[in-house]
Amino acid sequence: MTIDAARGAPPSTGAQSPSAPPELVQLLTPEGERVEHPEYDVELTADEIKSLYRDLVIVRRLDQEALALTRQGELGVWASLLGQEAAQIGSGRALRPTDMAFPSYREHGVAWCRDVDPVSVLGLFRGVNHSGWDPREHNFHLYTIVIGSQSLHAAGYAMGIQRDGGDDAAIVYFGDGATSEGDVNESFVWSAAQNAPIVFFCQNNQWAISEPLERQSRIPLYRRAEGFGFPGIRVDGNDVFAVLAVTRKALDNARSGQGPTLIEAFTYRMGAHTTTDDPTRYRLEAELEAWKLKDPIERVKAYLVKNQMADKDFFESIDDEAKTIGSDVRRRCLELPDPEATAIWENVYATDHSLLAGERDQFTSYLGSFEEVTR
Amino acid sequence: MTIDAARGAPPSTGAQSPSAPPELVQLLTPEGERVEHPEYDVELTADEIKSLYRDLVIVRRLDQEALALTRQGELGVWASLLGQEAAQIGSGRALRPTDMAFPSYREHGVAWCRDVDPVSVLGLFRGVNHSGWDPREHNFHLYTIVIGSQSLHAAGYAMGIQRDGGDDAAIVYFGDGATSEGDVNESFVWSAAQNAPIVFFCQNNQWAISEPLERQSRIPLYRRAEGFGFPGIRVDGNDVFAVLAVTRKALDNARSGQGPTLIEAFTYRMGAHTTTDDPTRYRLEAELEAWKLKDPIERVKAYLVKNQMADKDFFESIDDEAKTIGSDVRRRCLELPDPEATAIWENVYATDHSLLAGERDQFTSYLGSFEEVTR
Amino acid sequence: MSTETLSLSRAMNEGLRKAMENDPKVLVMGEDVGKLGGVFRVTDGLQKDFGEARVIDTPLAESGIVGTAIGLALRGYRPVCEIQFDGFVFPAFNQITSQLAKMRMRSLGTLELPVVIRIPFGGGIGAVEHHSESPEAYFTHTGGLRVVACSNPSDAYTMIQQAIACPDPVIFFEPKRRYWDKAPVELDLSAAASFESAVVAREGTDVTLLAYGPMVKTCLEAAQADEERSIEVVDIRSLNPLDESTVMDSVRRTGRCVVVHEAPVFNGYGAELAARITEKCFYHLESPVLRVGGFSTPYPPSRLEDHYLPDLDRVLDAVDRTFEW
Amino acid sequence: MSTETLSLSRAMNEGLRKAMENDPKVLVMGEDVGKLGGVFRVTDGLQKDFGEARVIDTPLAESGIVGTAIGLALRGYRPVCEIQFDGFVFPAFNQITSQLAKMRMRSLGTLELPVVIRIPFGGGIGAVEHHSESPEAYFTHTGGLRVVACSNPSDAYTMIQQAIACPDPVIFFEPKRRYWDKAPVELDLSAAASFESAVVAREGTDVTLLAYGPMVKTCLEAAQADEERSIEVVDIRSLNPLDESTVMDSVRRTGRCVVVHEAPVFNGYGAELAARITEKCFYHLESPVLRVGGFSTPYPPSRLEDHYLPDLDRVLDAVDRTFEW
Ligand SMILES: Cc1ncc(C[n+]2csc(CCOP(=O)(O)OP(=O)(O)O)c2C)c(N)n1
Ligand SMILES: Cc1ncc(C[n+]2csc(CCOP(=O)(O)OP(=O)(O)O)c2C)c(N)n1
Ligand SMILES: [Mg+2]
Ligand SMILES: [Mg+2]
Repeated sequence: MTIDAARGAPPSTGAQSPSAPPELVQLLTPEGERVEHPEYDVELTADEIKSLYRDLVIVRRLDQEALALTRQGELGVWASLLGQEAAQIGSGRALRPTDMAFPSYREHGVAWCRDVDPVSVLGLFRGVNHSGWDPREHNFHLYTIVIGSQSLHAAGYAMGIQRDGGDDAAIVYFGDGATSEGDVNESFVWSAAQNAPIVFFCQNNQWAISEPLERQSRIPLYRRAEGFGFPGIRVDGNDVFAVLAVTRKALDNARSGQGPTLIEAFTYRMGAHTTTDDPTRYRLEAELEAWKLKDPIERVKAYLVKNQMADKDFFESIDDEAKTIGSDVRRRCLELPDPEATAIWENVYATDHSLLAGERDQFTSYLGSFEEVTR
Repeated sequence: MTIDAARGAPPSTGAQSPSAPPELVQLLTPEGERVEHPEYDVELTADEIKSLYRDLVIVRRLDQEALALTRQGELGVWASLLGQEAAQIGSGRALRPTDMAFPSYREHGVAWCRDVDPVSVLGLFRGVNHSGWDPREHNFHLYTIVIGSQSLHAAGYAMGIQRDGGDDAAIVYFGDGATSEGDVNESFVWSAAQNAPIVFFCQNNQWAISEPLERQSRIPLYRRAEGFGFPGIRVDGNDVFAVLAVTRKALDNARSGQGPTLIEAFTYRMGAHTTTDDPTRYRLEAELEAWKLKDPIERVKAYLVKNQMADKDFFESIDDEAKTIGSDVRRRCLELPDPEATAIWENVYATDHSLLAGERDQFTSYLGSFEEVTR
Repeated sequence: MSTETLSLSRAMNEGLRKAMENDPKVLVMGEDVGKLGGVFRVTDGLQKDFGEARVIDTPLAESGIVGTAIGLALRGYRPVCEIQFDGFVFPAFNQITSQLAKMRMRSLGTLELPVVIRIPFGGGIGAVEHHSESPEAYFTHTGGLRVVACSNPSDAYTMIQQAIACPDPVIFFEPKRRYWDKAPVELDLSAAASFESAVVAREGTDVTLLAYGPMVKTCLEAAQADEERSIEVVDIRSLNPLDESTVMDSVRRTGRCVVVHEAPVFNGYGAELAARITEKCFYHLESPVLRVGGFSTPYPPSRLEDHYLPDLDRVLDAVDRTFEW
Repeated sequence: MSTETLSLSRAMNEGLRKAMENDPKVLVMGEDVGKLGGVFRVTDGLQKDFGEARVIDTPLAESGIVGTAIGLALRGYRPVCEIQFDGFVFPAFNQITSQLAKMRMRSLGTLELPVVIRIPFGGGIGAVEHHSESPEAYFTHTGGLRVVACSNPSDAYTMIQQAIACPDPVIFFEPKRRYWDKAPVELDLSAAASFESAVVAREGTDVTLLAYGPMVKTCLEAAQADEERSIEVVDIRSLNPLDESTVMDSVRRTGRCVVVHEAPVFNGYGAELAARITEKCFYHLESPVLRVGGFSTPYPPSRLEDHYLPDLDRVLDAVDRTFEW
């Protein structure tokens, strides 16, 4: 069986390539040069830039620690953020404490910005819980693994903000692949129709596991928003300044009643999809090499050096701090206790539930029967 | 509780009104004047125009017959096409016999174009079956009531066309409300990524039951397509010439490997949503009056008269024919037999199914037990 | 104590109204719930009285209805979603099973999801396809949800308020074909039974009929019509959790049991009742628990629904059979 | 006759390959089924050998996967859809229940829907949430679908080919945690039992264990470990339709029965088995049919899955109880 070439063999003959040319907002080049943008800019003090640098280095370090823990069998799986640090720190730092963030499962950098203890991020991957933090305390929702589902939660939350008054905003994170799911598109419909104060933050890391963006879209993703009647913008996702500026603006627009914005952070998943994935089966080393040159951390470092804002001591101290935080997290990860068997029935319902109580009691006495034997 | 006005009270502060101003393709004004369009045109002989006129009159007549049958208790419910005749005839007549059409539940006019016996369209509404025609014989799929579902069937069918080669195309019908469903948006994603030969035909009749378009979108619906990377176009849905021209072009583009097009046929649901609906609860008489002036049939009649293509005799003969067809359909509708009880278990599976066979046999002997008693 | 005679749909409406008056966080959302008042008029007049911010005509997108309701709940609201017809809940299935049902547990109890999903269900009104489904078993099998069904105006009024007050997600089934049934409704909730309890709707000694929603009336009529046997009817009301003690008490007393629902029998809710009762009452049973329900096929065209749906005769036929074992 | 020792995932792969070779209309579609060969490598190498037109890496949209598969079937193709993990079938639920399951019946038999939906299911691999679900009861309750589960490499190879050849839609469950189990596979299908049949996987006289998918192995191990009683194990294989005669024959012989599955017990497939067996074998049963399964909660974090999932001890504990009645 063949496909009539004239009809366009799926899925290669998209009218326009979805990933190139990347016309995007950039404020800091890969070489660490500051560039102007007519619409977006950000004023940052040296301390602020150093603080961003610190964030970037720490979240990368934490990621490496988690990868190591996974290799050693201490985590069941890990979804690495390597390469996406700037997208996450830039957007996470644009948030106010009272804004609400809805992550997917890879936003460890945003979790960091929301003051979520990195150890509690590991619980899900270690299998000791489905989530280890109180979302209300951090205004950082649970990780959501079912692709796209959280986009509607964010839209609903933003509708709640509207009803409460005030100027909070919601932000929701999802990947390039997620843009194909019905839920993500429904969240565009709802947010536009309701004019909800929400920012859609799409980390286009070029891959959905093994599928390149071409399998999902034939035009750049940020343009999806036009069709729903709100602005979409593509930003260099490896440029923490630009991400910060663009996200801040979008949040401000949301706050001031201008409704949703879709931000496409153009970045790259430098690692495997997760630790169970083998990217050599589907992508070329050369692509990885090209993206290494656009590293989100190196360019900030270069900028700091060039502008004599930081010296070797600073960089070393950050590395040391990251190391310390990493070891601390590792140690506390190993100490995470396995839950009790009875946790199975806890928190499923807010109030008593006769069926669950019955199951729990039966199981407890079943477990007890072994002890009797052992005794 | 109030909504902070500055944040935009949902859902009234859309940036742009989704229904106005209707910048649309028109070839025939409501007054019956032929107008030029730089991109779309259609050459029609007098016979062809008369044939379109005949279609329009007949499908309206059939609709009235069905409404009467419903009032008389012969149908359980009816979804009237009143006002949407041109959208349906224009697009239906643009199809080739080998093209495949996927309707929603209101496309009785398209069914007519696909040579589906009007009586078999009534089966679903009378409750004697879920569909009365062979979709393969007419290249006209079953009516689909679950909003939006059929859009993915059409996308898949179009992917099948690609694999077969040849130059068929698929067309799928849905309403303005349907554009909010995940499935419709997923069908946009799929068709764009696969470059499938498909035309999305959205009859924007301004209402989804009681909800005006503003509840679904804050910009015109045809623009949704841009976001997915294929063209969208708005056509005067009450202008059969324009609908024919626009649909033909879109189908041709599909055939020649240019992928999908979204057509928004701007029209109006002149009747109730269905016979169980009461539109006086939610919309104003004035709106209806305004749209009466844009009647899809009157303008063709005016054109034919103005251009002396048809006389009184012609119009009378069409009315008579429509009446005859209508009475015939009415008569045959009343003759539609109720299905046998055993039809419950028929056609559920292609081959024997022990569970169903058991249920059927048990039920048959249960029914038999009454006969014994009666005897 | 004050009572008023109301139709079931009107009782729902009054219950919703009460809940909205009592708690400004209660929202009503769904397709056509505003000006139209819903296709069954259950939300009639609510938008007029409580405004568009609290009674929301939503986009036509069921996954969105449940998904945004979850988000609203996370922001402190108590959304009551209307799914227009049973057959249209399936686009929302993912949000219900993987998100709504699990979120409290996934959050270790830090998040509360007081979302009610109202579903008019069942057949018998001569509707076209997808308008007569009985999807309750999909939800009873899903841990994290509470699943209830009302069968009469009084319960409609009471149970909807209890469901809205409940901190857990509740799937609330309304017996569509009973919307027009009228009965006196006690407007004061203070003496009302918990919505988790089953009730003996009619006492009897020979056999127990178990039903919920629309089939309760059918069973009561069957019991009434049977002049030979004394038939007890239990209205299950809460499908998950099940009020086991009321159910088992009855079956232990009568020794015979027939479960009746409109949903297909195969793996329907009746299967759980039959399996559970058999385990708990093995030596009390004179005959196996029999099930009367819809067939294991798609819902048929409406001209066949009288055959498909359990009626008085089919219920009594099953009762007969429990005596033939 | 030629046999080869294959892992279950490899046997699936060979079965798919055979089906694609035999019928050019067979397509494979799903997320990452192409170059990657699927996350479990079930489709490994198929795209390379059959091309991108027949092995389709789809957009990340499950409703779209099933919806377009329906469309492809309407155009004469036989799509085999992969749902990457059990927990991700729910976005496709509407297309499966309201469209795929019903379309033949709705078309009065004029349309044929030979669509296979493959779902790796169940827990036991230490995965994160949504990757260990057992959603079979949602589908067995849905008329119009055939629902099967394979438990070993041989059945994987055979049953997938039979499912693809079947003119009806088939939900095909694969026991994820058994993908790496190896066994000899008979490559010649001509003598294979129909995929609608249950098989006695181990003969015994005292009690019948009923299982399917991953739990068959657990039950076989339990039977093996029990030195006191002679335990029969029946591999259900086809959940809908159920091969009643094989099941009832066994229970009538042994007089005792335990049903085992990973899914929550409440309204799970075991409820149907228990209810049906009790009705059909009432006087043969020495004790009620007992059910061992997952609990009526969301699937727990993986560190607790050994408690949640039935194991040898829990199966034998239930066996013990059937003798205590
Ligand atoms: C509904 C659903 N389908 C499938 C999966 C399996 N899956 C997990 S991640 C993933 C790819 C996601 O890609 P993308 O949205 O680009 O996010 P990224 O992983 O690149 O951050 C898939 C298919 C899932 N988690 N949920
Ligand atoms: C999934 C689903 N949800 C709800 C309904 C109930 N319903 C039937 S028609 C309709 C409105 C459809 O509006 P639109 O798409 O504009 O089509 P129109 O009826 O105007 O032709 C609704 C909500 C349905 N049939 N399917
Ligand atoms: Mg990605
Ligand atoms: Mg409409």
